[in-house]
Amino acid sequence: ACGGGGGGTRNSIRAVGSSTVYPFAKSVSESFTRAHPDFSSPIIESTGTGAGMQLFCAGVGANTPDIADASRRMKPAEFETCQANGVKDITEIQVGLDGIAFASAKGGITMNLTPAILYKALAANPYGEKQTAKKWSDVDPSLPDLPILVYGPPSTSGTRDALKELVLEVGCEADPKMEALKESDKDKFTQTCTEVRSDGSYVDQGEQDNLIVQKIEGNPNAIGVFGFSYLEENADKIQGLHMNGVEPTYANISSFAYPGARPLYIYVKDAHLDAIPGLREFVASWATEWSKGGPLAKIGLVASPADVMAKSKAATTEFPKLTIADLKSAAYPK
Amino acid sequence: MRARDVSVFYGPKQAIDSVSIDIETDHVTAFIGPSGCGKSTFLRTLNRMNDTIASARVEGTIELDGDDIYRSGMDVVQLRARVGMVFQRPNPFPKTIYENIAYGPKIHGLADGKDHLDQIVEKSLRRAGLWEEVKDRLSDSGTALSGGQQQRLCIARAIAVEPEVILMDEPCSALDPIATAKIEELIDELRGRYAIVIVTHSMQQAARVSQRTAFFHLGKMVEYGETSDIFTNPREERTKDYITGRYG
Amino acid sequence: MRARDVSVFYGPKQAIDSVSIDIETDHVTAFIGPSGCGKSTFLRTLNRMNDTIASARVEGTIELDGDDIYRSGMDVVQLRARVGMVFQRPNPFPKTIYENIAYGPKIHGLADGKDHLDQIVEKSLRRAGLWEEVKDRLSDSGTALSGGQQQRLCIARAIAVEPEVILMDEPCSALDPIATAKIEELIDELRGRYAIVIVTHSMQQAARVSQRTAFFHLGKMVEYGETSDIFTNPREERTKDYITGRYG
Amino acid sequence: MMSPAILLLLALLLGLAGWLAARARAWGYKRAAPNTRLAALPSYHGWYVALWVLVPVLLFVCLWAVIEPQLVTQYVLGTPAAANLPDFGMQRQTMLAEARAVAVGSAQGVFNPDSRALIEPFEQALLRYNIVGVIATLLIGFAGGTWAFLRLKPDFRARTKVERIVMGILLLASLVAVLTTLGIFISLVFETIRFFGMVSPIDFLFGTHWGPDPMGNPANPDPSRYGAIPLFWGTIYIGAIIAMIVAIPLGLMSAIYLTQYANPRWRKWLKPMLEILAGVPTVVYGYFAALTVAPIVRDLAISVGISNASSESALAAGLVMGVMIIPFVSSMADDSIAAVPQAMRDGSLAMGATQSETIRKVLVPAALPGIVAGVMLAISRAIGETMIVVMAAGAAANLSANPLEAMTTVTFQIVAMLTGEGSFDHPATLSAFALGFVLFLVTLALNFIALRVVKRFREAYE
Amino acid sequence: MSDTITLPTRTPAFEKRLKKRYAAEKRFRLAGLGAILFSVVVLAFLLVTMTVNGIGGLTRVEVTVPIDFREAGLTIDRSQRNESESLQSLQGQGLPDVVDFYAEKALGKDGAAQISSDSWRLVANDIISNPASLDREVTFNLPTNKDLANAYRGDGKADLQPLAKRLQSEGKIASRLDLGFLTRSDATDPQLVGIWGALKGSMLTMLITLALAFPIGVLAALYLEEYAPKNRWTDLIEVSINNLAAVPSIIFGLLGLALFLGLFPNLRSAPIIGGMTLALMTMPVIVISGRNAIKAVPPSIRDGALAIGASPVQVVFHHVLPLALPGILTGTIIGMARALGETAPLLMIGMRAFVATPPEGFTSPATVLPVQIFLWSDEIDRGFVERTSAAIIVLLIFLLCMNGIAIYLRNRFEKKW
Ligand SMILES: Nc1ncnc2c1ncn2[C@@H]1O[C@H](COP(=O)(O)OP(=O)(O)OP(=O)(O)O)[C@@H](O)[C@H]1O
Ligand SMILES: Nc1ncnc2c1ncn2[C@@H]1O[C@H](COP(=O)(O)OP(=O)(O)OP(=O)(O)O)[C@@H](O)[C@H]1O
Ligand SMILES: [Mg+2]
Ligand SMILES: [Mg+2]
Ligand SMILES: O=P([O-])([O-])[O-]
Repeated sequence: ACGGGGGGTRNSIRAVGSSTVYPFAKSVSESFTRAHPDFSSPIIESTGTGAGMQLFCAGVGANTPDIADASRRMKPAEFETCQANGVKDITEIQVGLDGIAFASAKGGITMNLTPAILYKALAANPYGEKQTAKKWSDVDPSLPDLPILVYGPPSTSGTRDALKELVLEVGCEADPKMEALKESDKDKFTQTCTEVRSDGSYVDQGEQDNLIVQKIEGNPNAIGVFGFSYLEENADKIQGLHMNGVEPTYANISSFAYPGARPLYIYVKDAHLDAIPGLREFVASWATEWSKGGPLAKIGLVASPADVMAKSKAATTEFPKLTIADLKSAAYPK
Repeated sequence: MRARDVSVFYGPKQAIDSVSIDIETDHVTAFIGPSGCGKSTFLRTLNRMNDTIASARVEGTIELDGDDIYRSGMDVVQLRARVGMVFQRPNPFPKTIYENIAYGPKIHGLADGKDHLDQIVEKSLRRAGLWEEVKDRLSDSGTALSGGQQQRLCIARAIAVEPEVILMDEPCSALDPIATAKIEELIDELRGRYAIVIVTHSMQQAARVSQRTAFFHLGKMVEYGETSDIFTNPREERTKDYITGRYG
Repeated sequence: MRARDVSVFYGPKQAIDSVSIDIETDHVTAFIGPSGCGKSTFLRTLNRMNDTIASARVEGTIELDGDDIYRSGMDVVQLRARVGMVFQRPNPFPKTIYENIAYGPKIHGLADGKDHLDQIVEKSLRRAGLWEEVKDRLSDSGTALSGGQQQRLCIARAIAVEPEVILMDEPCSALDPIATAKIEELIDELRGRYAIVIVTHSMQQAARVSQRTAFFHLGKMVEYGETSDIFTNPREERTKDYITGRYG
Repeated sequence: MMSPAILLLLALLLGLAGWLAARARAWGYKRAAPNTRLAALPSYHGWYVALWVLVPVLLFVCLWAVIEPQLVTQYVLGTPAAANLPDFGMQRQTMLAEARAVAVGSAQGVFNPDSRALIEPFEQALLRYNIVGVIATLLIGFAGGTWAFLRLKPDFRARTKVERIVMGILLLASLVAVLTTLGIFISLVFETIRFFGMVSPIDFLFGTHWGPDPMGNPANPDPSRYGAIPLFWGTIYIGAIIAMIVAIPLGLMSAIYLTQYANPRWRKWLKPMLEILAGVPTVVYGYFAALTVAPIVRDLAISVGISNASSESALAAGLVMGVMIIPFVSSMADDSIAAVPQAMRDGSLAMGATQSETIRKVLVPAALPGIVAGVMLAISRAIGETMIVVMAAGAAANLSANPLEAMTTVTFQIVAMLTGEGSFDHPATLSAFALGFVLFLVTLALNFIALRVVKRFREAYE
Repeated sequence: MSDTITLPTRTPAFEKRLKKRYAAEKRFRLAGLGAILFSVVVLAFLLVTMTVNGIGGLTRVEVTVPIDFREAGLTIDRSQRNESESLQSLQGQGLPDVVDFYAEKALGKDGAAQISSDSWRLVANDIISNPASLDREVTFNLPTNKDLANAYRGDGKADLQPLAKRLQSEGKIASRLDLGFLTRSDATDPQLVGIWGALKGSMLTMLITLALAFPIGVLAALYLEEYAPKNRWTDLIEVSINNLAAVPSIIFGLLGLALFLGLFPNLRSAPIIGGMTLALMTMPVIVISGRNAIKAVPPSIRDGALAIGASPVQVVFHHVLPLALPGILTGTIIGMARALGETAPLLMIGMRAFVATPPEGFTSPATVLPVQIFLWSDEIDRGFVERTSAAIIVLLIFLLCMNGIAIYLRNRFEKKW
């Protein structure tokens, strides 16, 4: 009955966030533990990028995580929450690239997608109109005469965010009307461009990308949306769909030729660097793993371009502070 | 019914030791004896209710109309319809009074239609002397009756399938004196129509209702004869000791 | 013990209606009466075993050596050590025979050391007439004895704490005739040393073992007096009816 | 953190000493007046004193375990070595904790070299306060023991006193259940109220679209996305309909067969089998449902021409859940049938009814209240079941009667909204508590009614 | 009487009906048998599926690599007690390259690329535990990476199939029993995972649960059954216990999240919090079964003890509790078995994180067996499917043992007084 929990210290590193980054973080954690047996092994939880950011920005101290894994960049709003809660010094490290791949079962449906097609097929109200498309051929007569059925990530996930920003908004902006709307009513624009239909054609599959893979494997007419690493992992079962005529491959993603490519990040709470034993070493471990052909590449991470990688590597030892200005500059390098 | 050399075992334990007895149709036969002497056990062999006890085993023959009820191929269901039974504690089904009586005729398919069933129910209740008391509340639950009424309901239930023999195992031991008197009266009325066997722990009751009495002791039937003889002039020492309260 | 105007209620229901009785030290007192008349209930008020029944409530006074056992501050534990009790079904503890007897002396701290305890055990078993039968198997379980032996063990257990009164509730009703005879003998031997109260459903037993008999009916004590008087020459009509088997 | 353990040991020793001394004293009384009975056994005198030693000392040790570290830290912070500790609280504490760990011997070395200077002050402080703790323990124990010891007399009712303490402990133990219930209620109700401050209960309870957006602005949620009807429907459809269609007949018939027909030798084997079925963890059932049953269901559906069968279907989850519930229903039915007095069965058999007639017409109707109550308990268990639906039912909040479609349940959404840690200010997260609250109330009501029915039913036959 | 001749129970019509009734009887009986057989078949199917899959999970694909240490020139300082230092020293001396070299020699370049990146550690551990091997040639069975393992098992990436075929024909690759599965912890590579971490987490959690739930449950059961006066307070206690026994486990998770983690936020994922949460869940089960066991002790024994002047507390602790103990233990084991298999509430309190080392104590982050199963079931790699089944087998063996003990205890001590 008696005895306190109190304290205010923690021995093991805690990282939360993106399910896309999760397997990579696990892998780094594993090698970190091997290389530094004196430190406790890091605790990695997959919560989705959004929830991870919320936790990360809740404050400093033993009760909050040290690292947020993210499959998109931190949003200025999140940065501000962090600041408001006393998480002043944050270091952003890009650990590699991932593509949001569109895929179907081997031997299943194939088509050449474009952001505009996807927007028209998946938006709740394409260009502000009512969504009526039931089949791909309703969107564009050249497409197959098959029902639209897309399995994808839930609204909590960074993959979904990437889907919104890299694909849906791009497809949306193809219409000049929308371009205009963006200027006049930003909220309305965001809603029209990013809200996904909820009538069953887009199936929200939970935080488990594996399930999506299983789903489309079982249904040749279904399309799945998930991180490129999952496509790579399951190359024997599923095939990537071309977008703007480009196939989702390692090369095309690392060169940003494929429109769905996006960088993956970890955010480190600098205040914890000296408080959590091993945190510096753990961050440094990332740099030893993310190279092309390195251990992370084996499980599907696409290495960043050389210049970015060099910058990131420097960040793992110098811990530059993230500023709001950094975040407001282009969200995704294209 | 004729029983010849009947022995009953519960597992290794012998509860009845070669009892032979003739039960006469137009009489009431009483089984008396100290607790645990096997009265109930023997009674239950008469309609094979012992079959429900896994460990029970019966030897010897028991004949009903010359037909051995323990022969293989004997139909137990039919036997039990022919040899009815009333238990120590009244055990009406938790159904309506009507349903309690109609249960037997229904499962055996004895009634042709609803009217016939109504008739059977009424006739049985009348014979059990319960009709007047319950005719306005046939759809009340059987368990809502008083103890004595419940016991008469059970007798009526047994009568409803027109049995040839009615076995009663201490039917009054859970009842008050007034209810007991009613049941004793009823037994007297039913005598002649059915062969009746009654187990009782009260010698006075045996003396009051029966014409034949069998005295059991330690699994053996010690003495069997005219009730008046047994009580006034027992042949065996043990019977006498029991009747005068030496033990039991 | 003296009881004055004792009434017992189970919740709203009255089970005993102002009974007054003097229990004499050197006699065996028998309580008889039909089932449910309150014999056991009254017996249990005498050592406050009724306290274990939440709904039971006692009115009136019961004195032991002039001390009201229902006064507040009465130590029930001590009372029960002074007024022992033997139950209808033998209830030895599932421990060894030795432990069964030694339990009471142990919890009351009556024995100074192991040897003394051995003595107490032997003395109690001897008094209960059980010593010869069990002296070689004191470490067998008490439940391994036969029914009659178990009951004598329970009597020995009660004796071991040197009570002043021993209450017995139908101590023989679960026993066979031979065991019954043994217990009756034992009661006879213990008479004079302890005040003994025995409840029995057998009038013959009451006649055999007691000097005083109280007849209970429907919660009231109808008659109390010399046993021989009650059986040969009852004053009350109800007593007479009961004794001659009119009811019960 | 050696010291509490040492103090506890010390307390036990003191208690033992008190026990022995008091018992010896009581024996002394007895020897002095051999013919009087002591009011209580000597060992109760012993326990009385021992408790007077132990309880105060234990209270003190608890308290000391909390304040001693603070005193130690205070002391260390007061030393010059602490002067150059960093300002950031967490880092400070880490360093202090590291140094402390080394000082008490639970760690070999420190990670932060600056902490090293703190080790020695810690050792000094620990030594000092350990001594203080030991002395205080001794004093308190001695004081309590002496006070109790002085009260011993030949007619002192030590047993009554000791037993009162024992009863107090028993009562405390049984209050834990009430506290737990209260704890559940409190932990659910506050968050639920907060949630209803953001989304109105009407929208929540009667809305038909479920799709909270955890990334949306927490200050201004869209109430039309918080309609829980599809969840309630999915829960009922899977747990109370599909699962029960499997579990009730199979469970009931199993119970009937086991109690009425099976011979004892078979029963000895079959009953534990059912119990094992009940003992299989739900995560295993979930895995079984997702990996084995769901594909079979889907393939079967496709083979009969239903092309859009989902691989996560309400049917698969419900079937497996039904299997899981079978033993539960059967044991409840078993109890209820067993509670019907043998006399009923004998009465029916003596009328010449066959076994099955007896069962169908007498036993089951008589046991019906108990069986119904059992089914209600089974339903409450099914709708509270989590892992099977998490693994096999899917996330889609469909309001459909097609068992081959994916459906989601209340429990699934609670897990979905809260896995990992939730930030407690977003309605999407808070909705999990509201859902939990609804689930709690519903199962509570089901159980309450069921227990009442069972109780009535038992009483009827007692 | 005239109607004595036409007894309705002795007509041919009656006998005809009788035949039908017997047929119905038989059908009913078969339905009962069918129901119970269904359960047995499902159980058997479940166990067989798990076993068939799980057997594979107790093996891993390994390649045979002989290493001649005489040529490698490695040394090991035998006085060095510390394992991790020895490991680092070996790494510094280039052991990984040595392993790669010999792997290439044995398997070819393409084969060497597919051995597990952890291989050199296995070799190093072998050397540390047996330094004499540095003086001879030793043949190692090294795990492959998961791609080659999948290829060997016949699915996975098509491009590795020929390599697997080749190595197989050379007899250099095989699927071998992997007892290390029982001693390693969670990992990302199915070839390298183990369940010891989760198992230890489960044990620590169960210890806490037992230490809290058993005494509280037994004492509460004693109080309620033996002493509680009939009043509103005890009614309240009774109602709460009965209801708690049926509250969905996930609600206990919410309680743990809001209450325990609210009080001790930095004990997230720790066995102590999991144990406390599960204890609250298990306690009512123990109380209820304890009460039944106590109720089964015949009142005559209490009466007997009371009647010779035992106090109520003595009656309970001298007589009732010892007699009820087997029943209470049975209930406790069953409650503990349920807690051991419980997943949902632990998900709520963070015991689902990836933890690569076994927990050191009650307060270090951990996961438990059922949660580990849940996490692995989510992994896509085929290797994990088998590993999951293997973990399920381990869990089931524990549970079957516990249930078996409970059933045994019950049969052994089941007393009809
Ligand atoms: N089901 C049973 N299994 C084992 N033994 C039994 C069973 N039923 C009765 N006995 C034993 O068989 C013997 C005869 O029992 P039975 O019930 O026939 O006696 P009884 O004369 O009816 O006694 P009572 O007057 O108490 O009803 C007794 O010793 C009893 O213990
Ligand atoms: N615990 C109880 N609660 C309520 N009523 C009770 C209780 N015990 C006995 N009674 C009732 O009190 C009355 C007297 O019961 P008691 O047991 O004293 O009778 P008895 O003379 O001993 O009968 P028997 O010969 O059957 O033992 C009966 O009507 C009985 O139903
Ligand atoms: Mg009988
Ligand atoms: Mg009585
Ligand atoms: O888990 P996410 O990477 O999709 O945020």
